[in-house]
Amino acid sequence: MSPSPASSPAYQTPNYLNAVKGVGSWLTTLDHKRIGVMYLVLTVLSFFLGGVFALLLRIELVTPGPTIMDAMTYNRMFTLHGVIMIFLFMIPAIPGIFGNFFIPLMIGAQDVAFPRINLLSVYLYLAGAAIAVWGMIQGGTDTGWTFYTPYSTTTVTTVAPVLLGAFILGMGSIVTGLNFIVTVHTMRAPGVTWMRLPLFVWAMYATSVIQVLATPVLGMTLLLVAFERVFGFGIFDPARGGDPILFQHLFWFYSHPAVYIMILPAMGVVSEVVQTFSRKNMFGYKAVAFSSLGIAFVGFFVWGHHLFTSGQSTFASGVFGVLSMFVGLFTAIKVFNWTATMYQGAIQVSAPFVYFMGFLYFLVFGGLTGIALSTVSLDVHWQDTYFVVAHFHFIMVGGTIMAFLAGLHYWWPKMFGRMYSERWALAAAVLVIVGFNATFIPQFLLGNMGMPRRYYSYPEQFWPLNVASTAGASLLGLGFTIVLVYLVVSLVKGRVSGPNPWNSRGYEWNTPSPPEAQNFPETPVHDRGPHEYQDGPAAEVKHAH
Amino acid sequence: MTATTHSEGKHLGPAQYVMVWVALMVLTGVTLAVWKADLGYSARVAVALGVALVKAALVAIFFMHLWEERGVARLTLVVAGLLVLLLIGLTLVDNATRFPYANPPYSESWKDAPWQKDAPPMQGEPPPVRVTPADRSTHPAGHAP
Amino acid sequence: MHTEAAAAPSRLAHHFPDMKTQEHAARMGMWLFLSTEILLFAVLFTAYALYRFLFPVGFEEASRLAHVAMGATNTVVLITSSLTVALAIHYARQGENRKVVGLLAVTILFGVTFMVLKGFEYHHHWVDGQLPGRFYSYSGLQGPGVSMYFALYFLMTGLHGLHVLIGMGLLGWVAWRATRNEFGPGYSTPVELSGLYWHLVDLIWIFLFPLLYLL
Amino acid sequence: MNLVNEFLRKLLFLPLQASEWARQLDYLHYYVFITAMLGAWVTLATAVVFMIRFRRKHAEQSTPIVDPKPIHEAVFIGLPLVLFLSYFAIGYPQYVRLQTPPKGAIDVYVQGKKWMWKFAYPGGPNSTDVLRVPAGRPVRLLLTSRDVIHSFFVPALRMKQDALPGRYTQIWFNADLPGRYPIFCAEYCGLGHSSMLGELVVMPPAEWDEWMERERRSNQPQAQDGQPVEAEQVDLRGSLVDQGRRIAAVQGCFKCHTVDGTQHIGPTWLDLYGRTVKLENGKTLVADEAYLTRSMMEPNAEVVAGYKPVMPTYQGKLAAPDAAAITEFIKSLRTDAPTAEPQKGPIYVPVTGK
Repeated sequence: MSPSPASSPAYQTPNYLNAVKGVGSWLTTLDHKRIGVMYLVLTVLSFFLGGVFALLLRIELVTPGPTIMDAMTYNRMFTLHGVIMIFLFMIPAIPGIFGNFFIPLMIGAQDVAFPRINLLSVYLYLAGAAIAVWGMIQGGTDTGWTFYTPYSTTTVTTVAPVLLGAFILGMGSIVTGLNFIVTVHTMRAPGVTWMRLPLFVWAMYATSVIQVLATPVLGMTLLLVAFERVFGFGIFDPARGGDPILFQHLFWFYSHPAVYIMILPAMGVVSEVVQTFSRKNMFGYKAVAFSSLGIAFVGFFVWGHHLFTSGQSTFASGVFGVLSMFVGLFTAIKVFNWTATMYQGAIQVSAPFVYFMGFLYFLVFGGLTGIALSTVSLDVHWQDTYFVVAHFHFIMVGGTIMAFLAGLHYWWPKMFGRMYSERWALAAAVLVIVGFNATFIPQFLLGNMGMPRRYYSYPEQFWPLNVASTAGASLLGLGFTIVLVYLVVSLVKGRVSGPNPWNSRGYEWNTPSPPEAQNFPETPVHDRGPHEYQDGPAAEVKHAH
Repeated sequence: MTATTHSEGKHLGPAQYVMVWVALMVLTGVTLAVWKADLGYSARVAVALGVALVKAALVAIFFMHLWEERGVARLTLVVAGLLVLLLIGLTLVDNATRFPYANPPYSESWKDAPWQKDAPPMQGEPPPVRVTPADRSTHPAGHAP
Repeated sequence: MHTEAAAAPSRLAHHFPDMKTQEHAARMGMWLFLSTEILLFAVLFTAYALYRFLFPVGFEEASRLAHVAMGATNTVVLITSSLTVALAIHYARQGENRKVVGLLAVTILFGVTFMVLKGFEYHHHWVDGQLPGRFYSYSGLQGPGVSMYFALYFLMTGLHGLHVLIGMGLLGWVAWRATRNEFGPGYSTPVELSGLYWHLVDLIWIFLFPLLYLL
Repeated sequence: MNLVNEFLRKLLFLPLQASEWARQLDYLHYYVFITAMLGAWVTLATAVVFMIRFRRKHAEQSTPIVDPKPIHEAVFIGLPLVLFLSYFAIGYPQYVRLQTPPKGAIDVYVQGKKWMWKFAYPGGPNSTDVLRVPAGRPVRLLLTSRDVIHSFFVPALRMKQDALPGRYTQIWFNADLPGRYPIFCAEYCGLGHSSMLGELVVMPPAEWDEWMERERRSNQPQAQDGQPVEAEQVDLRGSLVDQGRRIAAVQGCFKCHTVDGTQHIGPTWLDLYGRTVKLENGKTLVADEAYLTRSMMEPNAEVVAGYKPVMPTYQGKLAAPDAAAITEFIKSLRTDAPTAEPQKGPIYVPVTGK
């Protein structure tokens, strides 16, 4: 983030970006907004690194046989693509950036509850990322991001650093979640009751609960795998009476809720976006708020639907299968309520709203394919095929990244005081959405045909659809690059946005853009919920004292 | 302003702490006595785990001041406990109801494998040796209950 | 910048409205952290439950090799140390820092006792070859599930022992602060938080002891 | 029905349905597909209509508060719940059927191994990568793995089951459409994951009976890559060559080295002794006893060109006589050597179904 010339009007007013100068002030900052910006830089870097791997993988798959790399490189690359995208982008991105930046602004607090621990989470992220990247340089892991034993305990590649990196990243994730829960509980300004909490905060709260309660299980499980590799204790070793399926239970006990760590914040972001750009209060606020908690809760009961073909018992599969249907239910509630929010609204179709529509589309299809996948017998055909790959990319890329981009465009003027080029933004949004469909719809069909995932080469009947998928991926890559370019350009050349360019009544917009180092000179007092647009101009916020 | 956020009048004093400690000691003694008496496997498990739960509750409620704490702390502990039970419970349900030979070889569910001796040999797997506590009596650490 | 020094006069960080909220937040954070610790151990408890279920005979026989006398002594030691910590918190709230230092010193001593006894146990198992996984070489007991018991025994007690060491470090730091008369009616959060941590360590041992030694 | 089935099958790019179960599963697939598509497009069309209908007229436009009545939320919850549970209600019994083999099914042992499938039939016959089954008769597969988790996947049967090392999982099918169908490994298992391909040959029953009879008569099970068999384990003082094979198997050499000339992680042992090998550093040398022994103790000192230095050292793990025995075993592996007695593979005993 290069600071703008001092002459620029956006930065003439004092704000958090220019309050203290110098690299050192950033590295030791306790300001939640600066920490959010640091997360922005780090996670976006990771995203593009993971994206480059994804493109290389797709290029490799253009022809049925070897194309640009050998099988070992391919295996390492899809592992790194998974590890980077999940642990370095999906899980930390929205909580780290928007959660840090906006939760205190939304609830009227001066900072998160534990600012030093918040800074610690950035350094844990850096340390985890550094160790994982060091592992890559050492040769890289070829286990896939799922680290299934006994493959992960017997492979000759360097697994331990990646395990350790993921463990440390998990600690960072726990710390972030813990901070948010305490912040939401203890630091709400007068008038910000639980039933007036912005829906983004509700979603982040539910996410944090999962982060705090599920992540330790992953951490310990990964440590056990590392132990297994180094010492051979035999916890998961079939030759010593260990049960490899136990690893899968433990792994998915975290990693299924982790999917909700990735998508719940996205749902929170679009809840804000749809309200602002429809100028409407949320239809069914309570339903949307509580369904976040519902997802967090039920999300813990369904991990076994990843194990339908693993040798898990028929009975257990039934239990997990029926419970899985309820998770889909909560998502459906949200989708219907977002749609109904648009009813009688005053909709402004600008870039964030286009991303919202894209999100809705991808979430509906990603979610429904998820329900189809957890239909026990259908999963027998689809498990470990490209259908699964396409499904979770629909949710993760189509859902989370659409929402991430929606939030980024929506809050960009708040974070940096600048407007991006709306024309470029709309063009990029359309390109991303089209490219995304072109990439992953063929993969659904490949899954139906029976192409297993993590395939380096494949029989010829899968060829045409793979070519289509790769073509789509290149569009997608182009789209993301355009977004990066015009956003960076807007930092220097963008029009000054003013405090509230969207006329939003979200609580966070009651500050200058960009906000000052101290969020609120006086503690704000709210006497109405966020996003109430039923009367004239934006509601005045009273101040205490 | 008083010491803490706790509502007044609920603070425990040293006397109460010592009483809790005595209770914990007695319960430890009960566990050990039941173990010595060797009332059979299920009784031993039930008593040991039941007493452990009571002891844990005593420590949490009194030593950890859950008694005086606001609801969130209690909720946190209860939710964490429930998740532990969930993880253990559903994992065990799976293993208990699986196709028996999908469990580790020579585990409990392989007991009656009719074809065990004829099954194809599997690499690196130990033969099913009976537990042979032969030289335990001579062993310094030996102390069967 | 809200550093420790800046907040020193009132100990109130700039972003909290009052001490009451700040302490409540600190304790809530600690409780959440404790719940993550519980789930960290949950993995090992799950593995234990599963393998005990699969290898009941192996586990029962192997647990007879555990040193019950030392385990029971350690239980008594930890429970008593919990009492001393609880009393230390009590006196910290009263501002009696000398008593706090004394009680915490006794607690740390108990911690040392625990670790030394644990060391003796480890040593015995080591000498006898009662070790995890592929290191298991004890001829007196062979069979399915036995080496798994020792894998879990060492992992669970090892992780617990690590927590005891961390807890001793925390209590030492708090005791050092108590020697500087830092605690009193207005401020005793560090004692309470590290006390909570120590109690959790005790809580986990309360389950480990019967599971590993008596069942 | 048939036409509709064919149309939807091709629309969804599904492969042929080679069993009744696959057909049933596809019907559920169509049901899920159609209902989900309908629901999704109705929702999304509503969203698009709202987006067009309720465009913003001016920046400060105010909007009414619209809150849901309980009936709205009830519908939002009820409709998808009923739909989703209907998926489960149809799908779960299907799954239970797949997991419950009928009595009298033909048992086939399936062994996954990096990176091939081995099949063993009752009475001794076995094969690699090609599974022959009779059409119209139930077949139960008992799957296991030699190394890591593999997953036995036949798209034409819509059927998949993981093969776990050291234990057995089961699945059954009744293929009724003679033909040849690909078998994939669906669980990632390393370098050769995507080339771990097999073929399911569904034969007319009479043909299969004939084939089976022929196989049984010439019941000479093929070598299982030098894996020790029970007969060998009894004879502890066999020849040095036999000892070598046994030790090599115990030490896991065959995870990387083959004895039949096929390419694997390490060089094949067939005809290795006396061969002139080219090293990674460009030098060449003759693989003699000294080189073979050195390769076991310091494997990464002289790596043959084209292979990765991935072999662990056996220094300290292999006693000198053991290393010598392995060397003798390698020396015995010559294509021009007179064939010794046929090796015996494991004998599989039929398993009665539920």
